[in-house]
Amino acid sequence: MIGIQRRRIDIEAVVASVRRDDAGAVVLFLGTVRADPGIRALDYEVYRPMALTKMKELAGRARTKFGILDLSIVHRLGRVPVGGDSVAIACAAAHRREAFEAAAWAMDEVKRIVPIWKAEAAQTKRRGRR
Amino acid sequence: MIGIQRRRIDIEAVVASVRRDDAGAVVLFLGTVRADPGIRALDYEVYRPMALTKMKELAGRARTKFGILDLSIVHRLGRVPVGGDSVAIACAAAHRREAFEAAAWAMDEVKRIVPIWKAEAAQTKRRGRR
Amino acid sequence: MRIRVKLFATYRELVGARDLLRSVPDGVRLADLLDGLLREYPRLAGHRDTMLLAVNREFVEPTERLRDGDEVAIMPPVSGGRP
Amino acid sequence: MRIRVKLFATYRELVGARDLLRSVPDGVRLADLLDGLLREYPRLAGHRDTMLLAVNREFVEPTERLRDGDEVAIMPPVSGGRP
Repeated sequence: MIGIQRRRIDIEAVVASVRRDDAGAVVLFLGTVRADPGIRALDYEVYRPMALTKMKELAGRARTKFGILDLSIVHRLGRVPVGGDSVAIACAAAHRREAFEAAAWAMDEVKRIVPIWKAEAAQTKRRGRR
Repeated sequence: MIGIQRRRIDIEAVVASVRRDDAGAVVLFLGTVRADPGIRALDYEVYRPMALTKMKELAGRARTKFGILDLSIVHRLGRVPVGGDSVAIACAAAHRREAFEAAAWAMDEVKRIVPIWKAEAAQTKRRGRR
Repeated sequence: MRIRVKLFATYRELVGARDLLRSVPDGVRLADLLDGLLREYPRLAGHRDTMLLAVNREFVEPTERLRDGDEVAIMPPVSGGRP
Repeated sequence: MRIRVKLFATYRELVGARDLLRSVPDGVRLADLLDGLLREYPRLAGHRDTMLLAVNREFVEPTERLRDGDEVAIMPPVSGGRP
């Protein structure tokens, strides 16, 4: 599963997309919007066709490089509030070591080669925190 | 959240148990029952009071050792079919590196010091695979 | 002293019991209790070097001194499988 | 040749446009197109060493030769943040 979407990420669905009977380990990584000072939300901008191509490529490279069974990447587009998931990466492997390594590597690659940018969302008048 | 339970692990609940607004990363590890030859399910046996103590201790040590924000561990007891999750570890941290490291370390520790044993479930007469 | 011994997984099967109650002299060490059990259950003997030992839910060395009412656990290595 | 140029994130804000259409002579390299754009939009010039460049959705070096109809993307480093 490779996706870029405005709607909330369904983590059960992302995990389900990599589950296989020959897997002994599944690792899910969630990148979440952190409540840094003054931050209430982040806005994500995407060069969609290139981002999708790069995500597919890196999922394929992860399979070869780490011998994992499957890897999914779903990224949010648009506004994500503090506490929300901006990206989910799920990986299934026969054993846990390669599942952890592939998920961590894939997230580094997303940050390196997938054309997605974040910006602080414009402040609203509301003072309350979510 | 530290738990040992017969019922299916609710992965949304395990992830929710570690979510915090100051987290930028959540890592979920699932140990799943792999379809090795002849295996249809595993039976997990637990020395429950000691296992709960060790799980709490190691979650506390993970917080100190990796500077993470929170760590949850939930393990199944009894029969878990192929494809089912026998253990879930969720970890929240400000940054992803320590979330991955703490989750991987915690699973190694579970395998090393938490008194839980697995055995192949007795075969039934059915020949079909789940 | 009365000591409760708990056995788990394959050891429970080898011994044919989940719990044992044993009387031992005051000040005995875990190793002494264990020696007695291995004589009583010779099928356990081959596991002596790999077994995990706990007293009152804490891992201990065989040199640990026992006290009346202690709960001793004799356990195979935990679930394992390669990482 | 007609080249479509896409700008993203802070570069889009610096230039004030998301897409540009430019005519360039046959056989021109990406670096030549870029030189022209940096003269046209001097606020982009300070970013030259860190910008990511793609042609038709593949990362390329500035020495890449352009062809009619190419889609050039000029992009700030991606989202970053420490691991």
